[in-house]
Amino acid sequence: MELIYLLIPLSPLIGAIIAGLFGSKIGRKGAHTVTILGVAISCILSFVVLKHIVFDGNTYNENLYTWSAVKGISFHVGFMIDNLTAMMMVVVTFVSLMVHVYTMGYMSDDEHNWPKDSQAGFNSYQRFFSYISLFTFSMLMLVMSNNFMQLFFGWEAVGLVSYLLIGFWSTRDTAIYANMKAFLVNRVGDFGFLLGIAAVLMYFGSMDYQEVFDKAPALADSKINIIGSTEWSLMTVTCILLFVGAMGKSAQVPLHVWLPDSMEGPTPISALIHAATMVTAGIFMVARMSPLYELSTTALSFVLVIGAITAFFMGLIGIVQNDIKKVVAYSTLSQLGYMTVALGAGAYGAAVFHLMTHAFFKALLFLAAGSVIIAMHHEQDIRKMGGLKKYMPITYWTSLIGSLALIGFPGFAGFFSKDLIIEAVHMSDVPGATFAYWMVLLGVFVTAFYSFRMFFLVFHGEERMDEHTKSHLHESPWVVTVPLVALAIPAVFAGYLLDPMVVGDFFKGAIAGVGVEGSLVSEMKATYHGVFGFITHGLMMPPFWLAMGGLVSAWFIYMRRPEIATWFYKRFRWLHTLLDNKYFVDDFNQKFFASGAVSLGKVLWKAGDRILIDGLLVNGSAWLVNKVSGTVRRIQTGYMYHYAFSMIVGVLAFISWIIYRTSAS
Amino acid sequence: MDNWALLSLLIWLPIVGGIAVLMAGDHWCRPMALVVSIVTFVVSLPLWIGFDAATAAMQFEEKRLWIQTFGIHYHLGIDGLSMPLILLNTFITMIIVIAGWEVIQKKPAQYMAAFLIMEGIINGVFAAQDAMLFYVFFEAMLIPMFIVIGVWGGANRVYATIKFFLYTFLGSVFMLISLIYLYNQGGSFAITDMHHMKIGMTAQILIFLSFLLAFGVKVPMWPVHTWLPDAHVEAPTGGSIILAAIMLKIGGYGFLRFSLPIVPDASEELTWLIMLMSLTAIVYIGFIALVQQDMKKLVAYSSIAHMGFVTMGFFLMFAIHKNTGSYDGSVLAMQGGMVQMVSHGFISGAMFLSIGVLYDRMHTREISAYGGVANRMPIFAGFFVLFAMANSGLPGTSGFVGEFMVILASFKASFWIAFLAATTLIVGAAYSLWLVKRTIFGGVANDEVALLQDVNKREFFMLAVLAFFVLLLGLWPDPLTHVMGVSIEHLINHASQSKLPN
Amino acid sequence: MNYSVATPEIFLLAATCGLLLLDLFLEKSNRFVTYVMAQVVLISTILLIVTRLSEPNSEAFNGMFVADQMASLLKISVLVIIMGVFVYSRDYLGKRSMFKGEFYTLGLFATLGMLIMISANTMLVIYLGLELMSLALYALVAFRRDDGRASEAAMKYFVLGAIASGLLLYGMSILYGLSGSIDLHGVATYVANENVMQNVVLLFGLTFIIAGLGFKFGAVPFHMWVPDVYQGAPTAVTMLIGTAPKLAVFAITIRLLVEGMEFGAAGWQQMLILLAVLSLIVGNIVAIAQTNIKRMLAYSTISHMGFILMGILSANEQGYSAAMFYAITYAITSLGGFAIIILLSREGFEAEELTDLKGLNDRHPWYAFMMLLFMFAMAGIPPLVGFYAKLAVLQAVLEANLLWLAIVAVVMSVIGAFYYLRAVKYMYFDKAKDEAPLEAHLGFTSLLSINGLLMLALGIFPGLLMGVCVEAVRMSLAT
Amino acid sequence: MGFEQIIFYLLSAVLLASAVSMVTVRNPVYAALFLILAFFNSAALWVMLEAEFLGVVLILVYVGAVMVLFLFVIMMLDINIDVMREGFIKYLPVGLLVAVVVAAEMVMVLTNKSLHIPKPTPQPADYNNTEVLGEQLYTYYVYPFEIAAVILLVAIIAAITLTHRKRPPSTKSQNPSDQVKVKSTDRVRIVKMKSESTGGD
Amino acid sequence: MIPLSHFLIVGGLLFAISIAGIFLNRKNVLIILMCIELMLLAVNINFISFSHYLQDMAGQVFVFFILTVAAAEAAIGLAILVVLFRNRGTINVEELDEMKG
Repeated sequence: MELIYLLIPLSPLIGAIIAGLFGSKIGRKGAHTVTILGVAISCILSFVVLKHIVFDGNTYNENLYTWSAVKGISFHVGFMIDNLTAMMMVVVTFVSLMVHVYTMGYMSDDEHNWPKDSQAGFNSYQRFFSYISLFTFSMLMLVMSNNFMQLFFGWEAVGLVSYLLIGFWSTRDTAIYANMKAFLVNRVGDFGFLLGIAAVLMYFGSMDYQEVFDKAPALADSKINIIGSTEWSLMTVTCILLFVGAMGKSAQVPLHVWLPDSMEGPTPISALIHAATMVTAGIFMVARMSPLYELSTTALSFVLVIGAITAFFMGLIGIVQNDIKKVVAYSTLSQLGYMTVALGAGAYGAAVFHLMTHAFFKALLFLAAGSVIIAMHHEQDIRKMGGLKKYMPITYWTSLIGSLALIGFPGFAGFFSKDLIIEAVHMSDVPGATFAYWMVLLGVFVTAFYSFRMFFLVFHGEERMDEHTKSHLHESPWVVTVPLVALAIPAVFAGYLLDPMVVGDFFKGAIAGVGVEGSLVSEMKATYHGVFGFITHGLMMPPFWLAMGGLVSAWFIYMRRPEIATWFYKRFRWLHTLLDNKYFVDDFNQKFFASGAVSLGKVLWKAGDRILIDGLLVNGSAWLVNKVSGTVRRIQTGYMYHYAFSMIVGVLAFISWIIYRTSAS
Repeated sequence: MDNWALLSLLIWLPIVGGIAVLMAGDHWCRPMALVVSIVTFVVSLPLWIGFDAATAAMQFEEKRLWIQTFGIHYHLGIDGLSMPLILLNTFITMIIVIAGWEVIQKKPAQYMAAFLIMEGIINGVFAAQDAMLFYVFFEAMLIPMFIVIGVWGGANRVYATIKFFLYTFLGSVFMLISLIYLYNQGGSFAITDMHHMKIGMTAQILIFLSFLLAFGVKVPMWPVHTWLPDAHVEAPTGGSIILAAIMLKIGGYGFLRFSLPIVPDASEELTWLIMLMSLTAIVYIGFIALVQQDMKKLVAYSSIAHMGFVTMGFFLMFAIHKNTGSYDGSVLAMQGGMVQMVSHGFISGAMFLSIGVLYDRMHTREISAYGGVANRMPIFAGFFVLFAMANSGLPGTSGFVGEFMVILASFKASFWIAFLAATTLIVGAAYSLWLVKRTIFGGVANDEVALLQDVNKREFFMLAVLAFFVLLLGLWPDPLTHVMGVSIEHLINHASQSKLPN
Repeated sequence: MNYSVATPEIFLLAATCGLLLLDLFLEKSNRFVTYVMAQVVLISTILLIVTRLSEPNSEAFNGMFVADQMASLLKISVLVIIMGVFVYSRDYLGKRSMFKGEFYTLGLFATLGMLIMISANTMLVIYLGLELMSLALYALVAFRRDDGRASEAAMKYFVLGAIASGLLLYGMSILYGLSGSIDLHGVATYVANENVMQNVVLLFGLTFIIAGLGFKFGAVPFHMWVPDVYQGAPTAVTMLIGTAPKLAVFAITIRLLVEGMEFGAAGWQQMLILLAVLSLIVGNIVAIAQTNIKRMLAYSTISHMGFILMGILSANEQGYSAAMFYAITYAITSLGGFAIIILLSREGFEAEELTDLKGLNDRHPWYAFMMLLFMFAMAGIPPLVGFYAKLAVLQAVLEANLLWLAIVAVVMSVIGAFYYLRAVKYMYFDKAKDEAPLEAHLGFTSLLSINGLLMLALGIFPGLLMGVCVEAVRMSLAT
Repeated sequence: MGFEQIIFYLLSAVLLASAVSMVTVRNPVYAALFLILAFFNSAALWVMLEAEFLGVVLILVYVGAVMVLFLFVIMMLDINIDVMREGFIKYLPVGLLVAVVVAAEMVMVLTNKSLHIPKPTPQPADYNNTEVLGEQLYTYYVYPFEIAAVILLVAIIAAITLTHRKRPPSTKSQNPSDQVKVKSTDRVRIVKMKSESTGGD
Repeated sequence: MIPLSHFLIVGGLLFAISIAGIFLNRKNVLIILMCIELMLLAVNINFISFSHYLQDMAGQVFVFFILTVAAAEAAIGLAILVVLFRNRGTINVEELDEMKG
């Protein structure tokens, strides 16, 4: 079994190395073959592992090699495979496999995306495959980790690949701006994350999950000093620090700014990295650390509020976006907010469940959007689309499935997970839960509205594209549509795993609170009456009606009475400006942090280094010595009598001094 | 392996080889220099192979009376702290010889000879077990470096090299006074004898400050760092590499060999000062690096910031002790500092080499003159991004290991130390990536860039070898930390005991 | 009376007189013979000293002449240096119509004066030796009769030197009056029984003595002659003045202050501290402003004298031997430095300015390397010999608990390093402005190479010479 | 005040006065003469101190030789004495101040009691200062004596080297040996000429 | 009786006068040479007085040698003076400042 565990991450890695280093030798075909093969093996084996772990009830927690051992503390690379991990592995490898396949179609004409004189465009196809395989490896290392260090490794590694892929079309200024921004914002999160890890190491004395979790209850009441004598709960501090990492990776307010910009990358990676897998790493991490979070209500409350804000306000921005990918991106932000809310409410299982369903339908939506983009010759503005339904039926239908899943239409995957979250928040007694409940509830309406706004504008209504584009419109090739279909299936049916995964004991042992009497999960279990009961119950609950309201409003405003949108736009211009500028957070960051850092650097450099240290101290002393030198040399007048005078004065000084000394004593 | 005079060979082989290269003249100097450097490297390998990581005692010792009047011995030996640095030195010198192969057209024999001689001297610094022998090597190094920067340097080389020389010279003369004082008190220049001397607090403080000045300038620590950017900018590629990769390490090494064990009480007393200086280096210098317009200056400043972790790691033990009452975690901190030193050797060497590759083609180091290099030099761009990432401490590269360990350990000392140290994650990434963005990525910026040719075999080889080590050390630092472990523990044990006379 | 103790001096005197006569009968074209004979005389004198090396300390001429280890070592050094001066200056003199027998006879008489000083054991002989040396040197400075600068320098040197002699004599007269003896032993006996710091007359006399010695060292504020004389004198003579006499002055300083007034150390130590500090500061700082290379070396000499004084003022055996080591190695170093200046000069061209060093590395790498060694040796950078000299002196100073003085010294040597670096900078970093080939006879080049490599060799193996100095001082002061 | 004291103060006063005059007088010839006066006075003082030989030597050597040399040089170097004393007054205050301080301090120190030695009994009448000194010089002090000889030798060599010069060829001078060797034939050349024709119309 | 100190004071004053003469005289090198002679005279007075009061011949012997050296010194000094005059055409002290700084 160990060999299988090892093979799962390594086979994509090998594919990545071959495609990356020998891309020009093996050609395009070789590159996609080897990487897809690698991911396929990984995917299949993940299912094997799923069976082995889930159905045969095994767990695995071993170290593979010692990275470094320092007195008392050893850093290992190792795997911890339990139900949570197994599920994540399946999701990651499956989505990744789909994206790999899809990429063959999406990137086939990649050389058109590069300027003629750019050699970076050569073999970019192979490079792309290499990157996404490398990403798969990194993500697997992240989820399979059994310790904090390896977690951080994977954490940063996925960040690196994300960086490389967002800036994949490196000749585009927006792309390379976006990738730097993504990396830096993530680094802000990592900053907290690393401090969190440091706190763990300091107080728990280990990097190993199991050891840390074992020690956690004993340290639940520990206090630490940070400022002065104010005592802080160790758990709160640690958890919040760790969560700061999650905020970066999972794009929670205010560290969300990078995600919309990351859409500069090719669409497959938007699907894979910025929707399905990487961005959920934060959710996964908090779920993994749930034994710690359970010990700090303050931290949970913090998580809850952040998540709620993200869920609602990011969704609002989605309404005013015109870029097809940006809409999906903001919906991703909003959905990540939902997951975070679930974490904050203590419903870790619900969060992870939503993570899984979201992975499928959001990947689906992105890939569908990509399919549209290919057809539109890389036109992404939805105002220039419309009526694509008849040209692209497969894309149309899969998109519809995805959208319905997203808005939580009963029976689709999203319905189960999202309703569950709303339910959980409703029941939660974590401080801030009421606020969060209203946020997520309103978010449902918003979600439905922007999803179907986009859906209608793209697939229905008049055809607003130019003639040239229109004449070339056709359905995407099979490599594109097959993944769409393949993802549509779980987008519909994944929800039905609700029974075991959330309410059952699926995550017992992996996530805190599961199987514990009196916890949120047990409460939820009490009100739960099977899947169909859940659906019928859902039909009567506000979320459903809100979603329907959103859908209908979108249809009414954008299909029937577009003037309403115009009127609204005119009437609430400030709101539009606010949303269009994403609450001015980017501008603030740009002005305050980016320019601020540069200005600070300049001031420090010029005033500190150049003027004070170099100018005053270094060159100043050199100048002084020179000056003194120039002055003192004038004493040497060249006149003999001055020379003699100096000798005499010297003697005189000595004599005076002697007389003074001896007469004084 | 008892007495092969291996260390002597490592010191004198390159020096004699360097003189031979000088004699050989400009035509034959390159292959000869290469042979000498390779042979030296090969000779240094037994140090690793034959090293006994289980003891903190000196190994491969050699001892002969040198200057009878002062009882100064030609005493060589290595432990886990110095051995990796010697290997790093012999390795980097090979790279430098290769790096200068085609690039240096002006007096190549003198160039190669200077570096080979410098290699020998630096090996001497790391191997010396007698304080005066150490000092002699420590200072002697300045001469070839002065020449290297001055002769093969850029436009403002004279200012830079004289500044470099006087700065470091000023730093070290006070150390000389301290060493003589210690000799007068204890009657011996042997470092181990100094380790066991009882010294009063005032004297300790003064000695500590003199060591701080000597090694702080070398490291360099804020605020005595301003020679470094100038020296780097003006130095030829080889000079920058050796400066960043090896010379700065000597400062760090000095703290371990002298400051901590000889004056532990003063070190404890003045830990706040070191912390202040290190953190300033990390934060303040990080911001300065951000706004640099010259690539070498940027990397030079980033070196200062990275070396801040080294000094911080070395002195965290006292802060940890103060905060937690025990020395647990000190080993991690010091280990981190050591790893950071070695890793920085590879990374900064690689960064300067990369900048050299660009400079050789474009003859400018202004960032604004570049843009979209990746379009013309994709292979080079790959390396450059890797090294930049390593420079910003990406896990999996060697740059991560040291910073990681130091930050983890610093949390034990104080939340705020860790907090400020960790800002390097952001600032370090900011300047590294912004550099990458402005030079490597983007469209082809101008006609000069459009004419660039990708790396040739020689350059590829060097970059690849460095990349290999950067990754190896990042993925598996254990072999390195293993050899240092016992020595570091020993040092911490030693430094944790007060040396004040009762 | 045991004349044999003084054999080397007697031989040197006789041989010099012989050379004087020989030279009269030589045609101008055969002047080379004088040169060779002068060298032979010097070598023979060295050999005579060497044969007596193993003998114990002994005195002659009623105790006025003393032969001890220190004297032998210093004498050998002086003679070797003079030989070097003769080798280096041969072509220089030849090209400037100064290649005359008188140069050698005066040079040898000056040498004799130095030897007498080194072995002097009474104030009278110290004075006479000093005058013998000085008078010969005054004449040598003015040796180039058609050179206005040289005669100006000679005049300044003469007048100031005479004043210094007057000061020294006045001090000696006071010492004589107090102790009733012109013998150093007599003075020592007197001083040993006195409370020196309370005896104002003794300190008064001491002041004049120190002033006289300070002048000969070129210590501030008695240094004013140094730059002008160095600059004005023909380089060959500057070389002579700047090297060997320092050893002789060192010797009489030790004789007067240590052998004569060791118990008065508290008195002269403080005066010497002042001189040393001022010398270090003024020498190093003013040297920076110089553009004339000989003036620069003059100020550098002043600063080095500060170091030698520091060794002496430590008033311990380490200090004396350190100062001795310093003086010997410094003399050898500056010998090489001046040799390079001679090398750069040619017929009708005097290399005077620092900028004349430009591009030496391009013109002749080996000479440049030699000059590099001299410069770094003077700056005190290991592994060159200057470092060990400074090390030894600093050790002695710290032994004497004068930490602040050591700090002043090292700070000043950092400042001083600047102008040595500048010289190296001109040689290595700048383009040559003068492409004329550098010509020198084989003797010159080989001696220069030996001289330069000696910097390195003594730097790598300083132990031997240092040990000899320590032993010499120990043996000499033991009696 | 006894006779001896009167003589002493008189001599001292003249000595100091002539020294001051030497320093301040405008004409170097006068200065030299004042110096000679000072020498005479001090020679007398020395005789009072029973150093008869040295007193005589001072006059013989200094006045007779050295000062004559000085005067010779003064005469030889035709110096414009009008400018000789310019600026003397300007620097006088500082110079005087230093001189007075030096003198004052010297007086302070030299009156110190540790220098108080009782006046020795005068030497007997048959005491021969010259003989004693001579004996000491040629026996006990033979070594310094030899050195002094060398110093004089050096002085000779130096003076000759510096000042002696070969006359330049343009200088006109006689050569006696050539003059003696001259023959009548060198002086008179007899030229035979044809007689001029006197005839003519 | 004339105490020793009186002789010494005469010597001292003479010394001071000669010193003053050296740096007050700005025009003529010859005067400086004379001042040096005066200075040596002052020293000689010291030696002879000490010699007399101590009843020790060494002082007189010393003076003998000082006189000898002074003569030699005068010879060389004047020789240099002559050379200087030939080169410069002046013995004005204020004009001897070609080298300075």
